[in-house]
Amino acid sequence: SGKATEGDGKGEDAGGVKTGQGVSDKTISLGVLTDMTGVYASLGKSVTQAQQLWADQTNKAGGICGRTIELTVRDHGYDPQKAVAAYTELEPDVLGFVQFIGSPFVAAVEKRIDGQDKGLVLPQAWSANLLGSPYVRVVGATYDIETINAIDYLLGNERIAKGDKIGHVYFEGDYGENALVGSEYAAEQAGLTIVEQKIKPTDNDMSAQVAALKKAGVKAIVISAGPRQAASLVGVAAAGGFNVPVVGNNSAFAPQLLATAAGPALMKDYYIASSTLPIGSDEAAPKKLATEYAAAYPDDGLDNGVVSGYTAASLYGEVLKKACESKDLTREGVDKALLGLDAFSTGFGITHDFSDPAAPSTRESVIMKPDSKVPGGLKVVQEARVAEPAEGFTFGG
Amino acid sequence: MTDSEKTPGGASGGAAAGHPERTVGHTGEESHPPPPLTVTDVTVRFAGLTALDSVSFTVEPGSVHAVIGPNGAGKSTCFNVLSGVYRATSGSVRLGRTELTGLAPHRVAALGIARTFQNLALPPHATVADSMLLGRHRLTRAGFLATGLRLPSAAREAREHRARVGEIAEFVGLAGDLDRPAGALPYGKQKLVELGRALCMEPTVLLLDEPVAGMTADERRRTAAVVAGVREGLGISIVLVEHDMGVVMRLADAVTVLDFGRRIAGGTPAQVQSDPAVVRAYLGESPQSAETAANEEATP
Amino acid sequence: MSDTTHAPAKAAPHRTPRAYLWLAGSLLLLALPFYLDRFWLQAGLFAMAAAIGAIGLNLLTGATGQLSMGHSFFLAVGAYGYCVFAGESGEENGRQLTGLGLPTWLAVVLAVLLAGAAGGLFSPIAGRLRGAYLGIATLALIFIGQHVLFNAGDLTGGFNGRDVPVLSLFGFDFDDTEVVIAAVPFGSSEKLWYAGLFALLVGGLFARGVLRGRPGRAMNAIRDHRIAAGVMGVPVARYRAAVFVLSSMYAGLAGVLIALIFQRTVPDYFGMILALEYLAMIVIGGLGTVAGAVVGAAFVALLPQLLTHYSDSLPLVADPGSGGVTPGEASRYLYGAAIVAVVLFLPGGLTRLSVPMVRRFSREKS
Amino acid sequence: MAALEVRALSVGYGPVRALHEVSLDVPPGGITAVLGGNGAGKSTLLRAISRTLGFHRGTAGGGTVHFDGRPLDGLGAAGVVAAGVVQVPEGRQVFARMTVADNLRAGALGARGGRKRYAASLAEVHELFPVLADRAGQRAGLLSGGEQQMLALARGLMARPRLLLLDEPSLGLAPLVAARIGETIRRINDTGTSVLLVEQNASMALRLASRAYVLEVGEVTLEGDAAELAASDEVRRRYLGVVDETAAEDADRAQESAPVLRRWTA
Amino acid sequence: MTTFVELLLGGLSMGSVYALIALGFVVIFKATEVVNFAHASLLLAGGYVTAVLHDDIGFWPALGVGIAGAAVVGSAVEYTVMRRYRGADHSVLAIVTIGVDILLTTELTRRIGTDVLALGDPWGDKLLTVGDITIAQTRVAAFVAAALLITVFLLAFRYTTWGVSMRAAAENPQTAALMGVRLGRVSLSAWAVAGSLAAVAALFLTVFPTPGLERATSLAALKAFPAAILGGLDSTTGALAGGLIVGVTESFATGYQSDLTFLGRGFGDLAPYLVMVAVLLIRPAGLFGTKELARV
Ligand SMILES: Nc1ncnc2c1ncn2[C@@H]1O[C@H](COP(=O)(O)OP(=O)(O)OP(=O)(O)O)[C@@H](O)[C@H]1O
Ligand SMILES: Nc1ncnc2c1ncn2[C@@H]1O[C@H](COP(=O)(O)OP(=O)(O)OP(=O)(O)O)[C@@H](O)[C@H]1O
Ligand SMILES: [Mg+2]
Ligand SMILES: [Mg+2]
Repeated sequence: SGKATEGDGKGEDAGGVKTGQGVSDKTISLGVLTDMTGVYASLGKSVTQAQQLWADQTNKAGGICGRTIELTVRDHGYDPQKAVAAYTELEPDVLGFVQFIGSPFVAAVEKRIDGQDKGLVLPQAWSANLLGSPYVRVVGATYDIETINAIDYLLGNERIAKGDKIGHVYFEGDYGENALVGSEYAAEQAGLTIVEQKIKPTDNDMSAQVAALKKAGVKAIVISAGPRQAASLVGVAAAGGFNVPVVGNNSAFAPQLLATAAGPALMKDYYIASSTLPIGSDEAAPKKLATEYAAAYPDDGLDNGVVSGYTAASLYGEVLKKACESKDLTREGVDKALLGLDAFSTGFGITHDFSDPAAPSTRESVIMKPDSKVPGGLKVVQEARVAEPAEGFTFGG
Repeated sequence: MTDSEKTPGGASGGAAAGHPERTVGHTGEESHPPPPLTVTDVTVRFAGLTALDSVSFTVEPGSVHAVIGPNGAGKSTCFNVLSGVYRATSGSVRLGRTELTGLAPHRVAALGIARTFQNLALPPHATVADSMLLGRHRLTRAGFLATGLRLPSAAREAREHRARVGEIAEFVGLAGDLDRPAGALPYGKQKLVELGRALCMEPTVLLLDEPVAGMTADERRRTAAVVAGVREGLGISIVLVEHDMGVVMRLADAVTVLDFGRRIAGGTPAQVQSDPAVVRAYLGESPQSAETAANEEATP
Repeated sequence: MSDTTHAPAKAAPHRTPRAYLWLAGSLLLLALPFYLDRFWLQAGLFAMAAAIGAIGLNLLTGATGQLSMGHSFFLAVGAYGYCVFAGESGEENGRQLTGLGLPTWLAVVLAVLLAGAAGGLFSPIAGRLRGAYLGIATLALIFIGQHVLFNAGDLTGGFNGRDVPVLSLFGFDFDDTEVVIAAVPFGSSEKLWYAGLFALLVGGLFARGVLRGRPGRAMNAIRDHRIAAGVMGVPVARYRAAVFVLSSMYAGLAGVLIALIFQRTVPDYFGMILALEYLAMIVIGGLGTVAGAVVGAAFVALLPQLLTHYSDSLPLVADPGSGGVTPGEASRYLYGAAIVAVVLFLPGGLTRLSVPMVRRFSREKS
Repeated sequence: MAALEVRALSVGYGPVRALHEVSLDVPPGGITAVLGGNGAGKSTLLRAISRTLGFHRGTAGGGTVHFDGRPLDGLGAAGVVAAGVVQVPEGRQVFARMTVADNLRAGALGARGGRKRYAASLAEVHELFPVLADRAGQRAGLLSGGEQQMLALARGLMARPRLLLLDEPSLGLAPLVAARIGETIRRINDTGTSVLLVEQNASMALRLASRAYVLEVGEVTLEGDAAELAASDEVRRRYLGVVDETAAEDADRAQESAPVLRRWTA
Repeated sequence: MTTFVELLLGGLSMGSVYALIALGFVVIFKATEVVNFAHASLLLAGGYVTAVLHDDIGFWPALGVGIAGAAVVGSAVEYTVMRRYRGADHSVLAIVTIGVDILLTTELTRRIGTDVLALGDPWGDKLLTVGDITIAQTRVAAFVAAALLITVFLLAFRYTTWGVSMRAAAENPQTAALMGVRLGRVSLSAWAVAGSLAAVAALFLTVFPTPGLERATSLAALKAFPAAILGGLDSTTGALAGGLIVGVTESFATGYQSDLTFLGRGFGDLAPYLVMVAVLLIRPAGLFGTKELARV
């Protein structure tokens, strides 16, 4: 049968570059497993468009290793079955994946990735659970580190002090629970008490949570949830005269929120920690990306998904270039190239080190604050830095 | 998992296991009369309404006992109590020595009490044959495992019982309709399916709620003959609710008359028919009813 | 293969066209792993698992009239039950997981029984409620299930689920270590394909026997007229409970199969959407029959896969991100429209389609 | 001119042919009776007139129905009611979960006229069936069979139709009440309502009606003046239950040889 | 104590939003006995129309158009789809509404995209403060609207011929037709009404304290399922009672989360379903639903 004769696709091109799955003489195929119709649609759309932009730019500039980059996109709509099916579908035909949204789905195929497939996958998720695999690599600080950095910012600015209670509102699941690990660690280090509030992505009204936190007498709130929950939380707290600072992880903000009733409150005392500079930053790289993205997708707003998608894609490009230099565009070659990458920077404020699969590529976070006047709605209030407790934090503990 | 509640032998007698007085009969030759059905002081109340008020009567073994009375007198309620659908507020119903009050419908059915429904209770899409096979539920034993695994015993059982369904259909006059969906039959035929289904239970006591309603005169006659044939052939007791006095007069050995839930008269058909209370409450002096009755009496 | 085509030749004169169709269909199904990619095999496997689950739901909802929107809960019980029974205790992803380390075949059996037991536990509620009330009450199961899946981390692995132990029968492992058969490398999908076919066949035949036999008639009677069923001697409450148990066992088996296909259990999967999809399957295929469940499952499980796979070549579909209708959206439109249209134009389900066709076929033959 | 004029009406349920070229008239202000055995097609005829065959997956295969010269064929069921033709369906069909009072209100939905007219109709049916007044607040499904039949009839009367189609109105009613139904039909008729009566109680039907038809297997086999028909042997034997001596003996003998049910042996 | 009262009021106010959504289910159920899974998408439609228009024509006119728009969408669904299925099994019809929901939701989420749309309501994030207790004005408005609409429908169902036609058509379409009920018109009106109610519910579901209308808004509509069932699927009073019970349960389960950790965190979403199951065990047709008939 046709199936039997199918080889493993390995070969060597005229220039002596070893090739494997997803690489032909003319193209390098990369997979994109995204969510543009499900719960993470807004993230998925920005990330995917930014990556498409990167691919177009790269191809215009002559491609990589004499080949054009081809992205094959599958929208799984945050449905596990579709996600796994899409992975199965694309895996034989692509070199690796520049995007994979939905950490449970990454976990679902992780055994296959580590066991046989060995293609490089860059998930758009920052859970520490994803660490440890040489093929599934998190770009940026994990949620736990990010949360430690965020709390440290409040401590550093003397918004909270030893002995205080702080609230932590977090999503059920990977994201929230990983962030909770961080906040608990930070609290332990700084002598704070955490008041937990677990919520679900379908909860949109944070009144009860605010009431509970108010009752507990917290001095600050950490939110590891979605943008809507953050907006509701901040809005309710502010309206009720419960004036405490709120810090959130990188996923807890969307610029669209600034146009809603919660907008003013968000701009008052809300902070976001993230592993990149905001798209609205004045630095060269963000500025350039912002202009180019706006030109390519004039109807769509700018947000941090654009930055993180573009960063991941650029990383993939960098790795491919290095692999090309070592004349090995197979999956092994790509993996090897990545492990050799210990100072990768695209001008978004943070330098990444990919030499240790068991650690995130950075422990630094930028702290930002909503501002409706900047594109992307965020401005920097504290440059990238590592909080002291984050330095000594060990993963999986 | 449902096999445990089957009556052993599943034969025509159909008395419950553990019912000491009657061991189950196996053959047609055997003709133990069924035990008497005794209704004692049964009262049924619904919110603000007494549907049956201390009603007592006895259905003698092997007899046809008619229960008549005006609309809303409590006849169907009485059937509902007998068949376990309603629970009597007080009073008792016994089959022989077995107390029926408080038993769930399927337990009552297991004792061999079968009934038809006044307002038809047939599945709309099932064929007549399948509807009638349902009546044989209590006589068969194939459970989930046996049918799921298609054990030969289940197949054999199904074959035997289908054959019997054929006989009964022939008997009530539905032989040609076995494969038609019961819901598509005309009203009168649906009543026959109800009757056939009850007969399929091989009952010891048969409760018929208006079996001839919606039939023409000669269809009534035929159905009445079927009922008479049942008593003759099977020797079972029959309780009959019917507004057609002709049929009642022809078939009944004894009559109980209810009005507003109370028993107002009882006795032989002739006694009852001339009872002034019954005439006033139920029969009236309408020329029509007298006429039908007379006509029917002309064909004893 | 030539043997198989020769063997029934003697009986041929008695064979109906339907039997030939069956034969051809079975041969095709047996041969597919030699030709199809892992993607299609996996899609087929999902369809088989769905078919098994849908048969169970059709016993409950189609044949007995008990609307259930909680079917995915029982699938979850099967899937996680298998993981717990077969898995080893130990650390996974930084979590301490409990596992009993039983032989996998035993774990399958126990998982199915466990799902049945879960159904049995719910049956007192099922016994009291009817219609839409029962349907929405069963929805509670899904929320309870999700809550447990997320919170009982040492059993379920929480949000990211836990690894599914490889099924091993008589020393044969259904995993990705390649076995080459007829020059075709057999991975887990190819191997599981046959296990799935076998499970579906056995499950389908069993359910068909039940539906056509005495229990099936009793179940239909309960659906059509509960009181009359009781009067005819059917122990209604007991039957309803029994069917709930049986249906949950089918769901449990489907769950085990799904876990084996996924190689990892993911709690998100066992949500309300899945439960509604199962309902859609039996309605689309045809209520109350095994064939209906199978056809409906194939339709619902494969259609979205087909649509996304070929969406690139669909007209009117724009590239993701270009602002038009994306392939994902296009496939959802088509899927929604398909549900509406199938039910509209084929009342009684897709299986109705085959009846006149086969009949016409046999008429032409004779 | 006839109030209702049915011409060459044929109806089928899928492959089953239920009516074949049936023609029949209900004269203005008259009562027409239709007799026939089980499955003769009586209910089908009424369904065809009231345009509810669709609910039974039946289709009209030809023929016309006119009411007061207007064709009813193109109308929907509600349109037929609006034209003044109201059917009391076979087998009660009360709205079981609604109260008795609401059932009666539902009956008046198709009626013209305001509150006053409604109150008057209500008073009339309450007088006719006092039990319906007593049970006004009870859910109709809990009524006894006969009470439901009364309700079904009363509900039909609430519509104040110009043509009333009755499908076995006396079904399951006690003799006393059945007799009263007869009177009622006559009284309604006296106020100008035409009636098409399908009834198993043939003697009552023939007494009330001026014209009568006998349907057999979907075809009209006898028709004519009700009184004449009542005197015909065929009708006397089959529908009135009057049997002459020899025939009775035949019948008895036939019964003897009729299939007997053996006991079942396992 | 203040927390208790605050949670109670918060629950009641959120509950009135659920009640409004539940009322939409009830209307369709009463008229057709179908559980309408497409209600969530009607809600999204109504909210969307209001959201895109309020900037140009002002809030109240926009709300009016939103209500009308959702009514039109509802009627269109009835006219193009549901009508063709008359007489089909109710669970089959429920599945059809799932198909309709997929279609409508896909279209609407495609339009909404990644936006979070404000509805431009006059209440903003203003609060009503009584003593120590504060409550959002939007929620007071929701409570008033729910109580008002539910009363109106209670009366309409009971006293108008529309209500009688609706119940008759739901119970036995054929006989209803024989009584002169125009089945098409009745179900069309029911769908239109359900649509308008959904638009009103959408307003209160997406204003402060929630951030605004976005693609996931329709998921919140699912919380009205336990509300509708708990009160009784065919009872308007039940919708109100059910909505309030669900709201309060959820509010308490969340507010006292730290005291309930033994039940697992995130218990708030589950609690309404548990209450629902408990109620159904005692009253199988909900608190105010019509009990099943048990006579033969
Ligand atoms: N479940 C119930 N709830 C309330 N009332 C009931 C119930 N069942 C019966 N009834 C009432 O009890 C009375 C007796 O009803 P039943 O059905 O026994 O009358 P019946 O003698 O069979 O009359 P018919 O000859 O009209 O069938 C009726 O008035 C009826 O309304
Ligand atoms: N829904 C249906 N589907 C198929 N056939 C039907 C349907 N309804 C009636 N029929 C058939 O049409 C024929 C006429 O039936 P109809 O109900 O009109 O008889 P009828 O004269 O009213 O009988 P009855 O006196 O028993 O009510 C019968 O043969 C019947 O089986
Ligand atoms: Mg009765
Ligand atoms: Mg008829």
